[in-house]
Amino acid sequence: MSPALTPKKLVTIVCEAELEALLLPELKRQGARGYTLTEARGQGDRGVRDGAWRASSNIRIEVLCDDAVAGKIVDMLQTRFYADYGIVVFVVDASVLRPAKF
Amino acid sequence: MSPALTPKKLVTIVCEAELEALLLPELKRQGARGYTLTEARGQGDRGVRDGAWRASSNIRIEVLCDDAVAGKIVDMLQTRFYADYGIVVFVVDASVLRPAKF
Amino acid sequence: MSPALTPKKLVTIVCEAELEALLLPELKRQGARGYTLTEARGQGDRGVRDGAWRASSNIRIEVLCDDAVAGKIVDMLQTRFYADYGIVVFVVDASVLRPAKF
Amino acid sequence: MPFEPVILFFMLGLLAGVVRSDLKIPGVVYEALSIFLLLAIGLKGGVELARHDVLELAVPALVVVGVAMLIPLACFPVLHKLGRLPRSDAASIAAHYGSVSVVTFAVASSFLASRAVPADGYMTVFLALLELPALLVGVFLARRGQGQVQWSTLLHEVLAGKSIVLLAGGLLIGWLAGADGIRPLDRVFFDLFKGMLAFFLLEMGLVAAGRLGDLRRAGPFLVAFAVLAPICAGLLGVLTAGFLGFSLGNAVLLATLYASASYIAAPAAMRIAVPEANPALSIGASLGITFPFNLMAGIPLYHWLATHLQGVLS
Amino acid sequence: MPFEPVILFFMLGLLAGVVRSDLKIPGVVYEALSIFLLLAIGLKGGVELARHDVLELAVPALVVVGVAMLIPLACFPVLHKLGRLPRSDAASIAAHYGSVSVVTFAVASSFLASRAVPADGYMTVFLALLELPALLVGVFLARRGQGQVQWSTLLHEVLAGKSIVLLAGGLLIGWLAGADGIRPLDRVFFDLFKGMLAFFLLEMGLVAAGRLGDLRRAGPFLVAFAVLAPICAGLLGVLTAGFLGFSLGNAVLLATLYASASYIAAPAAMRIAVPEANPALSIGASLGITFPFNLMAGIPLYHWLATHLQGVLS
Amino acid sequence: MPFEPVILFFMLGLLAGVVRSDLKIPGVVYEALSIFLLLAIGLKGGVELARHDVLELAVPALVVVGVAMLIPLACFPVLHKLGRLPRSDAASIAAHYGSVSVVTFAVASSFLASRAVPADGYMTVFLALLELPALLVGVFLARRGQGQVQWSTLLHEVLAGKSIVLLAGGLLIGWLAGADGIRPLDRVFFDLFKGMLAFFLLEMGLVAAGRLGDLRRAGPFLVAFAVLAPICAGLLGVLTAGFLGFSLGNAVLLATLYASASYIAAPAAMRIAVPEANPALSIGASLGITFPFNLMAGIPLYHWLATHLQGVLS
Ligand SMILES: Nc1ncnc2c1ncn2[C@@H]1O[C@H](COP(=O)(O)O)[C@@H](O)[C@H]1O
Ligand SMILES: Nc1ncnc2c1ncn2[C@@H]1O[C@H](COP(=O)(O)O)[C@@H](O)[C@H]1O
Ligand SMILES: Nc1ncnc2c1ncn2[C@@H]1O[C@H](COP(=O)(O)O)[C@@H](O)[C@H]1O
Ligand code: NA
Ligand code: NA
Ligand code: NA
Repeated sequence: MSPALTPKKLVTIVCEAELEALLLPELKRQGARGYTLTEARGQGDRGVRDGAWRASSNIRIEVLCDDAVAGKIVDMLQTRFYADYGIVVFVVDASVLRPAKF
Repeated sequence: MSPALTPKKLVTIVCEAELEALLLPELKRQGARGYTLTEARGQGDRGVRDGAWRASSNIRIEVLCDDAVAGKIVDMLQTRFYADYGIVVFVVDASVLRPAKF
Repeated sequence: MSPALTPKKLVTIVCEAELEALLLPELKRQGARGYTLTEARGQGDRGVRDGAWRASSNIRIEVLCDDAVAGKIVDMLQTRFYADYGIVVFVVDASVLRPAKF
Repeated sequence: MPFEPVILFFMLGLLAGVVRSDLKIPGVVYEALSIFLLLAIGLKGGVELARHDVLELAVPALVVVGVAMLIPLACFPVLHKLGRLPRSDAASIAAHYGSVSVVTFAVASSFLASRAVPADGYMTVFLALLELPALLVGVFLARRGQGQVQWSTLLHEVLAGKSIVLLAGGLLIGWLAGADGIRPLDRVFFDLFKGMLAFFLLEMGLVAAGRLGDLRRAGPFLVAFAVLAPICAGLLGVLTAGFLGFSLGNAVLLATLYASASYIAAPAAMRIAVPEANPALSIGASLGITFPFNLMAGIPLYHWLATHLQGVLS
Repeated sequence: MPFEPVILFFMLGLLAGVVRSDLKIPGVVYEALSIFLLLAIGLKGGVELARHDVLELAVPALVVVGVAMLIPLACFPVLHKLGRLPRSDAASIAAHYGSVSVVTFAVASSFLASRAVPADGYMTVFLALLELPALLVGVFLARRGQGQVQWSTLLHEVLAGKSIVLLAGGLLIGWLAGADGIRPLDRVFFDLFKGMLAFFLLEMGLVAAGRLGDLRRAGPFLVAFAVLAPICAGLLGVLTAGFLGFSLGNAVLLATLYASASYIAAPAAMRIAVPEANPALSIGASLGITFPFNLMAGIPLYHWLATHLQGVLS
Repeated sequence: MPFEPVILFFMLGLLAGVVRSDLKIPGVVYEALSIFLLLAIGLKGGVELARHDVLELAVPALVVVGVAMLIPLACFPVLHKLGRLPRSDAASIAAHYGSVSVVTFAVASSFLASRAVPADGYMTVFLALLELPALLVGVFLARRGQGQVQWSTLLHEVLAGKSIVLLAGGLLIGWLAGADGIRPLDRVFFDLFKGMLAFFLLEMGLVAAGRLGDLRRAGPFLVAFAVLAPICAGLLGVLTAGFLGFSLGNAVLLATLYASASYIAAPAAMRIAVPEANPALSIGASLGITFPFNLMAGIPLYHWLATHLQGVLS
């Protein structure tokens, strides 16, 4: 493939929409340089979240970052949010252009 | 990376929005414990789906699950839906927290 | 896993919503057979894009394709769009059904 | 003005689509407008129903529904034998044309109002009643001899579908609350109706423009069908109205209901019950041709037919 | 008609949810409608406020807010001790019931209007004032002895939250512009109000239907609480109104404010300030039971109470 | 009241943005409102146009458009030479200021209406005509000597863009249908206009608040430009109107058109045609400063200028 690509991590977080204001500054604090956010619905152990109103909507946040920041984000989520909030996180290997950006 | 992470599969399905009511129960039947859904548009062999109304909208469903469930979901989609519906599925390796949840 | 699956690439592009009309034909030209698009918000080096109006909205485009097309898409983005637009691209390994489709 | 002004909005939408304008009405606005229109039509019908004896409608309703079921039964062989369409496609298209289009009905009401031709509000009851039966006929035609239909899923899909829920719900609320109870809501549901219809037609024009491409693939047979079927069904409507002694206005509305083709309930139901049918064909025909045809030529034609045949029949 | 017609829309939404209709009002429409209602209520209050001396409201406002803070303080021990709910859940639910529901207030205003009972527009000021204090009490109850509350975050969350910004902003604009300045906007903010409320109630019915499942898990104690708490709070409102010499209409509105439970500001604030509380319990009770109860039985009851007690008190 | 009440909504939105309220008007609502406003302005213009001889407008239109093209030509050297902005940024900003803002025009109309100053509906024609030319001038300035412009893409982008399609489409529908044909739509397109404008301004306030940060980066030169450019352009408008013998109301509207800076068509077009220009600068200036300046100070100023110079000129 294109030699321009460098391996990074893609961290994806799905959580309650109400968490947005709390979560984004924390991501920054762990070293995330940016994020991409889409509105989502879903279902998990806490039941159906159908998006009919804010209180039952989810958001899906993606952060491209290096290994170290990915680890810090995952740890932060586990310590601060996992106990009390409906939240799911997964990490995927991704190749990016302009690695210095992430 | 964070030692807390365990490998799982991320199954992503893109299909006609009208399929939602038919598809979600099938996913559950194959062992999916949850899903995340976003509204989408797109283009494929069946032409442009521009999201102007329900009949031309897509949905994008993600399921985190283990290998076995991922295989069953893919097989189910192939048997039940591929012939008649505009549907695309892809599977990616992902690492998750709390593996017992998926 | 399901033996029906074949390895392909998943190219994900996040960029300014205004780019849609310019970008989609280029993807086709590089060999993309389809795409999936969701509306997004985000933050990066160019500041917050909060989705309040079109000029501050992002789109998130996914293309499933083979290695060669993925490489050509990445190169095209780098040559044509990276200098002037807020754009991020990452490539992930994915397994798909019906490989001939992509 | 040969046209209802609201139709100009449809044409603007069509034009915008054809010149590939970046004008896009968000899908959410489409949803919101269709909820508004269905509810408003139901409410208006319900308020007028409260002024009548509901039981008097029972016999006409039976006749109207019974005759309507002939439409898909007649369309199917034409599409399958003459048009050589596969059984599933023929059945699905037949179901679309047997069912009804709410917006076409609304434009016909508006057409009558601007010509001061009175029509009864309870015609909405027929609108609600006519949605489902043709869909059942269509599924029956598609599945004859194969018998693996999930009728309960299908019935639920349609009866709990948003068009029936909002039309029937509106009828019921209007009927329970009566004109006086609804009055404080008039400013939204009645005064805004025509403007909202104009908006919706703008959007329908954009959507229809996106369907024109499908028609090239569909071929000339389906295009001809999409113009001739509504004319025949409209004539059937005028005759049925004559038989039932309907007023001129009611006759035009019934003809329009018969002539119109569904593009809300039918596509959703057929996608689930007859998945092997190609939706590009049925929606391309119903939305790409029959809908604009009815708006621009069909409704005036049914009006003309009803005016002239009424003299003959009575 | 025993009901306000708008309530029929709530029931239609509830029914649609229960039969699993595919009717969905997009979340964005919910947002837009709630912005409209908050702003319209604020504007109306502001216009009427411009006709009064604001300072005259100072003393009643103090009493109204002071008494209202008793509601969460009384609910908490009932929920925690009697209902054996964890401290955090008891505190969160108490906060919901101490705060207010804008839509319940709107329905009560509409109820009074259709019975021609006059009420003062400046009651909206109390609506805006009553949102916050109970939330502070709730957080205090949840955190007593642990003391790690981020009060500034919480205050910002509520004071810069959309309900306060729109209510207070509407009040201010109405007050600054006065009836004459607002007149060109009347067609949207006043004439459409009731129709928009009907729409919003349709949506609330759908949302509430999704909450009914939570109640099964919540158990009979919480269900009983969700009916009895508003009755007691409503009575407290009638008594407070009597003490302050409020008119009948104002008394009904105050009782409704006390009796109503928040489902906009409170859930958002509690999710941030008391995250370990289970939102299914508080929202299930306030939206699944108390909201419909107030609409269908509570408001007429507070009207009855106010009518009868007013004679006794004065 | 020194202000049009609708402007208070803009200020509320600005305030909500500045205090970081969670009030967010969904992007979809922004889209829907802007479609409504464009269409309504077009319709109103078209209805009034139907009362005039269109040909009479040809000469004034030529003059108005010709003079308007001087605006970007004059802005460019100021920005490029004096302000030391790169060629592409100077050209892009010049294009924004040469083009027009629909909402500023709507607020000016509303300002005149509330002061009972008559103005002609056909001024909307100029609004539609003035959008494009300055954008072409801007692209020409950016590309001078490099010559690789895709003019056809650019022309399509603007001419098939939603503002031209809706303004011109509305003009055409209004003109074809006339006042009588449009009457049934008045309840939506005319009665609701001002309320919808208020809503839109609330949203614009929120959007503008998000742009204030850009200004810090832009520096004092651009801030000064964003206030002085509209004043000069407004004066040019008053003089042009005097030359053409326009009425006072029309003069104020023309001055406002010249003084206003585009933030719908221009950003989209420049992003495609001059991608290396930084949109934060052009949008920050036009939406963060010039738009509020025109609303709060500019329009009254142009009114004052037109009132005083009219005496002098005639
Ligand atoms: N197995 C899963 N796959 C994908 N998304 C999930 C899964 N489980 C939960 N989610 C998402 O995470 C949200 C919160 O999950 P939970 O806390 O389990 O209810 C859900 O609403 C889903 O959007
Ligand atoms: N190569 C592709 N990459 C990404 N998404 C695709 C691709 N092909 C199809 N899709 C998505 O799948 C939907 C259905 O595909 P199709 O049945 O090929 O029309 C499309 O509307 C797209 O959203
Ligand atoms: N590190 C990142 N992770 C995920 N998305 C990003 C990242 N950086 C930028 N983006 C997305 O790409 C868009 C443009 O980025 P930029 O040009 O850096 O402002 C942003 O608005 C985000 O949606
Ligand atoms: Na029909
Ligand atoms: Na309360
Ligand atoms: Na200008």
